[in-house]
Parts: sequence; C-alpha cells; structure tokens
Amino acid sequence: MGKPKVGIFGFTGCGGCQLEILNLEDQLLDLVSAVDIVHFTEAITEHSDDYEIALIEGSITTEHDVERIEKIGSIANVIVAVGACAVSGGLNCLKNLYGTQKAAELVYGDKKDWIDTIEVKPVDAYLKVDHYSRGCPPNRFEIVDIVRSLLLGRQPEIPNYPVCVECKRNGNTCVYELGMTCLGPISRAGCDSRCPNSASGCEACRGVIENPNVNAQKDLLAEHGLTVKDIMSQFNLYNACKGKNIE
Amino acid sequence: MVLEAEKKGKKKTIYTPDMATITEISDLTPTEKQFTIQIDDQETREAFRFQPGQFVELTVFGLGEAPFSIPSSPNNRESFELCVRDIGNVSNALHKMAPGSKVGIRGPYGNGYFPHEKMKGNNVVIIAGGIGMAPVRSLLKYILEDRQSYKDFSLIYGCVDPANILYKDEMQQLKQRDDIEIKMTVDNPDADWKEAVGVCTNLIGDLKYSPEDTFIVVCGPPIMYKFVILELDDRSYKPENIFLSLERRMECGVGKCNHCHIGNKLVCVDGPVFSLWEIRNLKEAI
Amino acid sequence: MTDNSKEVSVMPDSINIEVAPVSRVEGHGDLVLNIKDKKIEKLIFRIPESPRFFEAMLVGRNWDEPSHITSRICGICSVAHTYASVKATEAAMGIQPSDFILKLRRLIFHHEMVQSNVLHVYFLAAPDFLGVGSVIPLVKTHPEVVNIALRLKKMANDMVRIIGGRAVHPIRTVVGGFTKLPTEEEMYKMKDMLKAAYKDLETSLAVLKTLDIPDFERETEYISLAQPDEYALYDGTIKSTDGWEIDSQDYLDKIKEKVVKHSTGKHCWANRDAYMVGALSRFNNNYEKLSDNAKSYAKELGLQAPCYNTFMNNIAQFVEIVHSVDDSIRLIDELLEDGMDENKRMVDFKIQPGRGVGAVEAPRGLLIHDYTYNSEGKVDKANLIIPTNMNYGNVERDMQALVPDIIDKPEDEIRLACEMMIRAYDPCISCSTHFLNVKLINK
Amino acid sequence: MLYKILGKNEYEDFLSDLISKNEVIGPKKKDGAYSDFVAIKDPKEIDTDYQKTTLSPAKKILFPSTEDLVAFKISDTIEAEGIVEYEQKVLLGINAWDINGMNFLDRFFTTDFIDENYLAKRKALTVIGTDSVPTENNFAHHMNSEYAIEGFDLYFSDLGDRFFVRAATEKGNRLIEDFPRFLDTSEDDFKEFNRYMEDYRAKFKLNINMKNFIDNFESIYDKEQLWQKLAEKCYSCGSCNLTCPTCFCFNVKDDINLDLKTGQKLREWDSCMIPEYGLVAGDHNFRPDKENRLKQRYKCKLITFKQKYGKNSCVGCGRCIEACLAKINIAEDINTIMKEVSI
Ligand SMILES: Cc1cc2nc3c(=O)[nH]c(=O)nc-3n(C[C@H](O)[C@H](O)[C@H](O)COP(=O)(O)OP(=O)(O)OC[C@H]3O[C@@H](n4cnc5c(N)ncnc54)[C@H](O)[C@@H]3O)c2cc1C
Ligand code: SF4
Ligand code: SF4
Ligand code: SF4
Repeated sequence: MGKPKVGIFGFTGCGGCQLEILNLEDQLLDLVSAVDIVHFTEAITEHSDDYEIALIEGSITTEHDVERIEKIGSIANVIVAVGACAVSGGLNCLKNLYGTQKAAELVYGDKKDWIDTIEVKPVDAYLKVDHYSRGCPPNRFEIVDIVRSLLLGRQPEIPNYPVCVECKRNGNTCVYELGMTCLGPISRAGCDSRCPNSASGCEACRGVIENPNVNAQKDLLAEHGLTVKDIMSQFNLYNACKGKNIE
Repeated sequence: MVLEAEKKGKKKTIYTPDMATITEISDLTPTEKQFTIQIDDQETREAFRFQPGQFVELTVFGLGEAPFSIPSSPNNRESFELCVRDIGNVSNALHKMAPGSKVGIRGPYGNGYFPHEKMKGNNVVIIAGGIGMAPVRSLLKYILEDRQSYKDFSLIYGCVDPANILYKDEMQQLKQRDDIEIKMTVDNPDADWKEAVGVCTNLIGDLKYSPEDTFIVVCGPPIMYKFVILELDDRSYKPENIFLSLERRMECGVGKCNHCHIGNKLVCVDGPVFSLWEIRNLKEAI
Repeated sequence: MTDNSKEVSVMPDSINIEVAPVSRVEGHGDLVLNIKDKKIEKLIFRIPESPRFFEAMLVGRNWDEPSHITSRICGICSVAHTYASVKATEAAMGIQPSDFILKLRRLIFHHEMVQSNVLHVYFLAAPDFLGVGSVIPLVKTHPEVVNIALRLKKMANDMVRIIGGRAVHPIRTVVGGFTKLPTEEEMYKMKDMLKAAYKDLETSLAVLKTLDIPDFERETEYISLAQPDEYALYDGTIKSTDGWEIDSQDYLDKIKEKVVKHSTGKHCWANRDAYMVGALSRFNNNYEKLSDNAKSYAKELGLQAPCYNTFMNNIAQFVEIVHSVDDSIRLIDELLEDGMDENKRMVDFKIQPGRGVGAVEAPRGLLIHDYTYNSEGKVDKANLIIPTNMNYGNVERDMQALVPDIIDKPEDEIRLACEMMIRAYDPCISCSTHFLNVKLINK
Repeated sequence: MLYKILGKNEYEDFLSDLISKNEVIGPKKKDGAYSDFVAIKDPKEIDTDYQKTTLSPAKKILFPSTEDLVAFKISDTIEAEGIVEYEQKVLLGINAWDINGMNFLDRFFTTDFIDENYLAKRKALTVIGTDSVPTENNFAHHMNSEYAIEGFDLYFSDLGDRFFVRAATEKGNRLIEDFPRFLDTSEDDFKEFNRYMEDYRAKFKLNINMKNFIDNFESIYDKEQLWQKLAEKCYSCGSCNLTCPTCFCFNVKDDINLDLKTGQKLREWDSCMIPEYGLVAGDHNFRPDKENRLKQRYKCKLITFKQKYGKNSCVGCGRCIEACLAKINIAEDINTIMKEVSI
C-alpha cells in the first residue's frame, strides 16, 4: 500500500489549526513519514493537485473560497474538516449575526464595496465532510487519530459525551464551584476538558453533543445570574452558524 | 515505576490476548464470513476447551477487541471457528484480512453455556434468528456428533432475506437427515423460496414435544426474545429448560468493565447463556 | 511547485512570474509584479482574501470575551492578541495587575515569541537559505536542524502550555490576572527546559553562521515598543528610529491607516510613507537592552544596530530567541522568590466604562488593540492595528529597491528572491486576515 | 486489631519519619472548598481538616482514570504483553467511607477474575486513615460506612490531645514498631474513644429511608413517570459516576501509535449515564433514555451488590450529589421515591 497523499488547506481562519499540526512535536516526523503531505501552505512550498485526503481549515467566506473548495472537493476522496471554523463556521459566524454588509461598513467604511465577502459557512455547506476534528483550536491528537484511522480503515473515536466526563476524569473542581459558568454539560468532549483544567469555563468550541439538555443548561446559567441575552451570546460564540439544536 | 513486564519477562494478565492465526476464511453471506482460528502456542491451544455457547474476545491489534461466540464444535481441539458480521471497526478489519493474519484471542469466556449434559435424553429445540445462529451452531454440531444421546431434535431458523441465511449448504445437507427436523422462514422471500414466510415465532406452534422432556434454546436479535418467550409460555414449556443467549456491549469479557450488567448478573461471567428461569424476574434482561 | 506555468513569458527580455500563493507565510497574500523591458511597471502587495471583521464581531461582547475572540485573529500570535486585548480592557477600566502577574505575563509572552521565531527561522526561512525547497526536504538534508527546531519549539510550546493552559489560544490569560497559576514544580521544570535549550542555540549559531544572507540595504522608519529598563515586548512606549516616541495610548497621533483598493488589510504610515515593524525594528530600537549573551550572539552573526538589511530580520529573530531564554530564567527565579501562591493569581477590579489601548510586540511587530466599553462592560467600539498591515507599504518599497538589482537574473531566481524577501518579514497575513501570492506578470 | 495511643506532639515526627522513608500521598488544599490528594513533601502541607475531594484518593491511585493494560508490537508477527504498573505508596488521611469504598473495589476487582492491574497497586499501598468531617450531603451512616473496620493498616482518631490508633494489619503493626513512641492504651483511652465516636457519629445529619427503599425497589421499578421526573434535568454527563469512589465501569481501547507498529490497549473510566454505554452493534441501545440510565445507576449503587455481596456499592459519600449540576440527589430521591410509594 502506497502512502496516502494528503493536502492541508487553509481557508478563512487564524491558521491555528495548521499550527496545531506543526505543534505535534514528537509525532510530527511520524506523521510526515506515515503520509505524503503534498500541499501545506503554512509549512511547505511544494504543491501538487494530486491528493486523496484533504484536511481543510477555515470557513468559506468569499467567492474565491467557494471556487477553491469546490476544486478540492473534485480531487480529494476524503474530506476532513479541521477546527471550529471549518466544522461549524466557528467564531467567523459572528459576522453573520452582525450582518455581512453592516460588518463591512463598520470596518471598511465607504470602501466596503472593494471587499469580497459573503455569508460565512462551514465546509460541509459545500462538500460532504467525512470526518470532523472539532475545536478551536482542534485537539492535535485527535487530528492524528483521524489520520491514523484513515490509514487503518476504521472509524475514529470522536466522543459524543459532554466535557464534564473528561473534566471529572481529570479530577477538576467544577468551575461552577469556583463561581464561574461553563457549557461543559452540553458540549462535546474530546478536548481533554482543557478549559476547565485551567479553571476556566467551557465555551463549546467543539459544538454540542447529540442530545444536549439545553433547557437544564439554560436554567443553570440563569441561576448563576446570566440574562437570556448573555446565555445566547455564550451559546453562539462558536456555534452561531450551527446553533439550531441549542436554541 | 516498576514495569512488571520488564521485570519478569512476559506478563499475562486477564487482559492480555494470546496470539492466534486465521487459517481459513470463507464467505457465508454478503455480510458474514467464517474464520478458522488456531491459537499459536501449542500449550495454550491444548488448554483451550470450550462449551457450546461460550465466546472469545478477539483483538485486531490497533483496531480493538470484540466478543464473538464460537459456532464450531467443541470436539475440534485444533482450531475453532468464528462467524462474524461486518458491522464495525473490529469486524470490518477482520473481513479485510487474509489467511495467515494474526489476531489476539482471550477466552473462552462465559460460565453460562448450553447445558448439553442435562439435555441428554431429552428433546432439543433450537430457535435461531439471523446471526443468532452463530452461538447455537456449536450446540447443534455437538448434538449431531453424539446424536443418539438425545431424543428428538429440531431447528427453527428465521432470517430477514434468503441471502442472510448462514451455513446455507450445511442446512441443505442437514435437511437430508431424518434425525433432525429443520424449519426455516424468511421475512422477505424471493422467487425461489419454498419454505415458510414470516417471523420464526410462527413456527413454534408446530412443535409437538411435551414440556416434560424438552429443552429449548433461543438466540437472536433482542426483539425476537419477547415474542418467542410469549409463545413458549403459552405452550407451558418450563422456564428452567429454556435457554437464551444474551448480547450486551462488552469491553472486557471478564466481569470488570460492567457494560453487560443486568441487575445482579453479568452477561459475560454469568452468561451469555441464561435459563429463562434465571432471568425471568431480572428487569431489563429481555 | 507553484502552478504558474501557464503564464510563463515567451519574450526573453521580460518576465512574468506569478506565485499564488506564496507559501510558508501564515495566511494568504499576493505580490503582483509586472516587469516590462526590465522596468517595473506595476508592483502591488495585496491581500486577496476576505477580511474577518473582528472589529465588528467585538461590538456588544462582554468585557471578558474580547481576549478570547481576538486570540482567534491569529493562531501564531494568539498570546500577543490576548494580551493586547487584555491590556486594552484593563486600561479602559483602570485595572492595575500586580508585579507578580506582570512577571508571569512577560514570561509567557517570551515564549510565544520563541514559538513563532523558531517556526519562522527554522521551518519557514531556513529552507531558503539552505537551498532546499522547504521543511520536508530539510528533514532529509539537515535532520539536525529540524530536530533542534522541534526541540526548541516544543520547549516554547510547553512553556505556553504550562502558563497559558494550551499552546494556541491560551486560556488562563485573562483580564486581571490568571485563572490558574503554574505550580512551583512546574516553574522548576520550565527552568530546566530553558537551560537545556542553550546547547541547541549554540549548534544553531554554528549553522546560521554558514548561511549566505543576501546583501541588501534600504533604510526605512523602524517602529517598535521601547522601555527604559528592558527589551520591550509586553509593554512600553511607541518609539521610532526617526526620533519620535509617544505613549501607546496616543498611537493615533502618529500612526495612520487607510483602506487600499488591492488589499483587505489596511495600509499604515507614520513619519514617512511606510515603516517597518518586527524583530529588526525591535532590535534597532532596543539593542542596548538585550541580554549580554544575546548581544554576543548578534555580534557573532554580524548583526549590528542599526541594521537596514531586511533579510537580517531572520537573524534578529534568532537573537531574540536567545534573549528570551536568558530573560525567562531571570523571571522564573524572581517569581519563585516571590512564591507561587494561588491567591496571587488575580487582582480585584470593577467593571467600568471607558476607552483603553493595549499595545504589545507581537512576534511580527507592534500590535495595538483599542476598545471603548459602555457602562455594562460591553464593547461599543473596537479598533485593531495589526503588524502585517503596518508592513505592507514597506514590503512594496523593499521590492522596488530589490528587483532592479536582480532584474537580469532568470525568472526563477527573481521569484525566489521576492519570496524570500516577503518571508523575511514573516508576514503573518492570517492576522491581517490572510495569505500571500507573488505574481510577476510581464506584458 | 492492635490499639495504641500517639501523643499529638509526636504526630508530626511520625509523619516526617514516614515522609522521609516513603512516597506519601496526602490531602493538600486545592481550590475553593476542595482538597486533593497529592505527593506530600512536608507534614505542613497536609490539609488536616479537609472535607471535600473531587475524587476518592484510593480510586485515583488504584484505578486511575486511564491506564495502559497491554503493550503490543507488530512486526512479522505480533507480540503482546500485559502491563502492570505499581509503586509503593502510603496513602495518608483517607477517611472511613473512602476506605469502605476501596474495600468494595478490592472485592470487585478480585471476584471471578483477578485484575492484577488493580491488585498490584493495592498490595503496594499502605493505608493510614483518619476521620474527616462529613459534608451536609454525606449519608455514610446509612450505608454502614462511616466507620472502617478493615482495609486500612493504621487508623488515627483524634481525641484532642492524642490519637487513638488502630492497626488492622501486619503492615500496620510494623509501622508502629518502627516508630517507638506509640503508647499502650488504657481503659480511659477506650472510654474517651467511645465518647469521641458518639460525637463523630452525631455529625452525620442526613436522614434517609434506606431500608424501605431496598425492600420496595422492585415495586417502583416500572413507575416510568416517576423515573422520568427524577431524571428530567439529567445532562447524561456522567459526573455522578466519575466522582463516585466505587464506580468501576471502563472502556478498553486499542491505541496504536502513528508508526502503526507499536501500541497499547488502555482502559478509561466510562459512565453508565452516557447514552453510548448500552449501545451495541446495529445501533441497538439497551438503555436509550436518561431515566433508564438513572434507574440503572440507583440500582447498581443500592440494590445489585446488596444482593451479590451482601453489601452496597454506595458508601454515602455524597460526591455524586455535589457533582451533579442538575441537582439530582440520590439521598433526596430515595426519600422522594419512598414517599411516592407510601401514597
Ligand atoms: C457474547 C457475545 C457474542 C457475540 N457473538 C457474535 C458472533 O458470533 N458473531 C458476530 O458477528 N457478532 C457477535 N457478537 C456481536 C459483536 O460482538 C459485535 O458486533 C462486535 O462488538 C462488533 O465489534 P466491532 O468492533 O466490529 O464494532 P464496533 O466498531 O464496536 O461498532 C459496532 C456498533 O456498536 C456500537 N458501539 C460499540 N461500541 C461503541 C462505543 N464505544 N461507542 C459507541 N458505539 C459503540 C455502535 O452502534 C456501532 O455501530 C457477539 C456479542 C456478544 C456480547
Ligand atoms: S467545569 Fe464544566 S465541564 Fe467540568 S464538571 Fe463543571 S460543568 Fe462540567
Ligand atoms: S445525574 Fe447529574 S451528574 Fe449524573 S449524569 Fe445526570 S446530570 Fe450528570
Ligand atoms: S453513589 Fe454517590 S454517594 Fe454513593 S458512593 Fe457513589 S458518589 Fe458517593
């Protein structure tokens, strides 16, 4: 079996996902020997249009992005959306909330028409995505797990349980006990509860689990002094595009 | 840190599989394959004795472990067979393997198996649905190999489609014998189908054996049990003579991971075969 | 290789190069260069992608959110954005963190600088100087360099992980202090990690000495933060080599921005029509405050202040790594002396309306966040000035100076020289929101 | 059981001596009201009146949240060997109900099949208990676990000016021999100890109708609406299981390294409150709803092992109550259920 060819592509985002791949440190060399990375703009100059697996970072926010993503879709057999921006639109979707035109005007004033910008959408609005590596930034070990799973032909294990599970495994004191709030009970684990590990509330950057108990979560936040507006603002920080199941 | 394995050479714990080789693979249906497996180490192989209804935990290294019942006859001491449906990580990987591949085996497990000793001198009825054939085939083979010790012997076997029927050729051969009665039924018959149509519960009514000297063995999808038991109850078969093989999620097979807990029973250790009498009042069992 | 084959010129006296996008920079960007009859007809450095409208996203958000949101402007300088943001909020609300907190902030700040400088020097720029395509062939040709880079990067990442909670988009770094402090044990561990780095720095020095750095000089205005008593990274006044120095809160007095047609990143200017920010600017403004060790590394590498060779920016980055390691050890010793006590992680504060500016040195240069809060502690207005935006104009002017010198070279070499020049800036375009193309078109 | 007295003024020396010779794990202040059991370097670090810990110290050491079980190497052939890791440790300051929780795990992990990963760690652990003050959610007295009669090597009860010390094992006796300043007990000491125990027991305030609950469980089992009501707010977050000192469910995973040649089987705590817990191939779920799962948890904690071992797996520590953000409260629910039954 030849090594699968992998392209790593960046769209509108902060580049942090690609950086997380570079941050693999001990595993980076194993990764480049397990697969053939043929496109990785953040790290290499070599470039080829021949790849089977596309790891895509970033949201689709311009006409030009749309053209590029469609081309990738026509080449790659396996699409992996990496990071909140690619998976759900992530933080970029706050622009949609604000209104594309209004946002352009606020930032670019009367020059706003010079700017190519469309409604922010996640990758799966344009392509069928095979695997999602959620989070902002994504968990680099999960990216490795997805690649490894593709090599082995198995389904990667992406948890569908709440962050609280990992938080408790890590023996943390719940941040509610520390007087803060947390979206852990409805948010999808897989990040090793890294925010609560740092005594900071979960912001649901990996989205919510399949059957979140949203009502209970709203009550809980309200009990901790949040207004309805605050609650919605928390829910949509990373999930404004795909927030239907938490409305 | 003391790493026991380093200190004392190889260390075997209840979680450590023995190496085994897949010696043969054959297609049974579009979704099921049969694997013949031989344990590599001779001593371990000789010590590996199982009862009909027991199962093993099979590891495909790097992909995981899953429980599978042993459908072959306990009398074959050299190797055993597994019949596997490709449904997930381990089973898909198995389906992609070639003879000669290595797997890990733990077991045999399960203290609850089909009580073939007690069945001797009685009628035996096996009711199987779909892949439920796998666990009971071991008993079927075992009884056929010692046929004279039992009275009448029937098999009721139901599948969704004719294509799903496991061990089709074997079934055809058995049909030629007059010491076993075989009845098959499918939900969706094709043009060539000449036997019964519908769920296998329909065929229970035809059984003529008296509850006094009859053992009944049931294995199939969870939904089947409820209806089969209703039928059997209606005909006053004795719960202590009815045996069911249950499926639950298992992560260890040795009573530790607890996923197969039903009340105070563990399917892996106390089962997977239970008498109806044992589980009748066990909530959630059926 | 880049997919520009279609546009290769048939005319021998003219050149047509398009590099789209230029790789090994963070983000997307294009350089369009039209050369006709050995003259530059058109030279534009542009950012073709959509902007992300962070200034709009911030409006209406609660005071504790901007640092998390703006951290997502750039994964590579997420610590710098976090602190520009935290400092702006603290300035707006009159929050004064304790000395202890400030020291710990300086410590984590150093390591984003190291993270980024290592990535840039070793992974992105070194392959050019060593004449291999990129880091992947580098693994084969110079495995020792790659290993050093991975080790140094891991050290810096681990430092940021320990203090900030994760290597990208830190969590613990919040308004008023930290949500959690490293333990004493972790402090000692970090110190050991830092000490272990010296050997790799020495080896790197030997390798860097062998590099052939292009000869190029163009004096421009160099702007960075400055402090009387330290090599300013986390805090300071805004200082220019053109002789002016202002309080960062008054940045608007000197720094001007405009939207230009070919770019979604705004262009900036101050005293002249363009200026440079980044390692070389910091070096030129703050050389005296480098650690003695870093100074001797600079000397060995032939880097002297003031230096007008843009390509030396990479060397300045390396010198900064040395300084950061030295200074971190000092900071850890001081923090340990103060004692790691969870009670010190935060100062008390009240939510108040007001405007505040936070200026820091991101790895790529001066970074400014400017927020106005209303009385509910929600953002009314936000303005962000990003280092790569500041460098655009200067990149174009450097190109204008560079290209005529090499105009007789083959197309490939011109393209490479242009790319190298752009990469020397380490233009983190994802911050200004995006990528880079070099397009040399010839009519 | 050997009974001894140790003067308060000798106690610190005893600890220093212990710390100098062993790796000692004891309670240290963490955040908010919580303490955590960590390696202790100096007796002064010990939080002597700790009340809450998120996890039971015994479970944390003996059955860590993730643990490698088997290492394997794939080449032309495959080699797999068991990994059994343990270190000699002294667990200092564990309270009675957590000792009883550990006793349950001891029993569980050595029944049917012996789990050497647990047992090796258990054998390497010296347990020195002390009483701690129960929280308002503690109902250990209803679960017969406010007092430990086994599972520890030494147990210290604080009589004010001195400790009343019980040694339950050879290991405990040896610890006493090794530190010659333990004194013999007098009749007075026993009287004082009894008085102390009375005061101690009076600190458990929560009152629940435990016995009736066990007797009536079968009759309430099918009251679906009741269970739906109890579980309505449940997030299926597993916090209740994961913080429980006796919950032992785990998943096993094959974790192969990127070289695709080496890897390990590891186990990781699971929770019966998570939907995937009962999922099998073909997407059939044996406990699809949160009310099924809550019922399973209560049954497992309060009924199953009473039938099996004659002893509950719940020790009444109250951690699940404190961990539950949906405020699902096993003690309150027992009373609610019993009220419902009596109507
Ligand atoms: C005693 C016993 C005997 C059995 N005998 C046989 C037999 O003879 N032949 C046979 O084909 N099968 C048999 N089975 C069933 C077989 O064990 C399962 O089909 C097997 O576990 C599939 O493993 P897998 O790795 O291929 O599938 P998995 O990858 O584990 O997934 C299969 C499905 O299981 C569910 N699932 C399992 N684990 C998880 C999890 N952690 N999280 C979420 N979902 C999960 C999902 O629904 C998934 O689609 C038996 C089961 C038992 C308990
Ligand atoms: S901190 Fe958040 S994730 Fe952790 S237990 Fe509490 S609510 Fe759950
Ligand atoms: S009962 Fe509470 S702690 Fe347990 S799973 Fe439900 S919400 Fe989580
Ligand atoms: S069920 Fe709750 S009270 Fe009982 S032992 Fe577990 S955590 Fe403690």
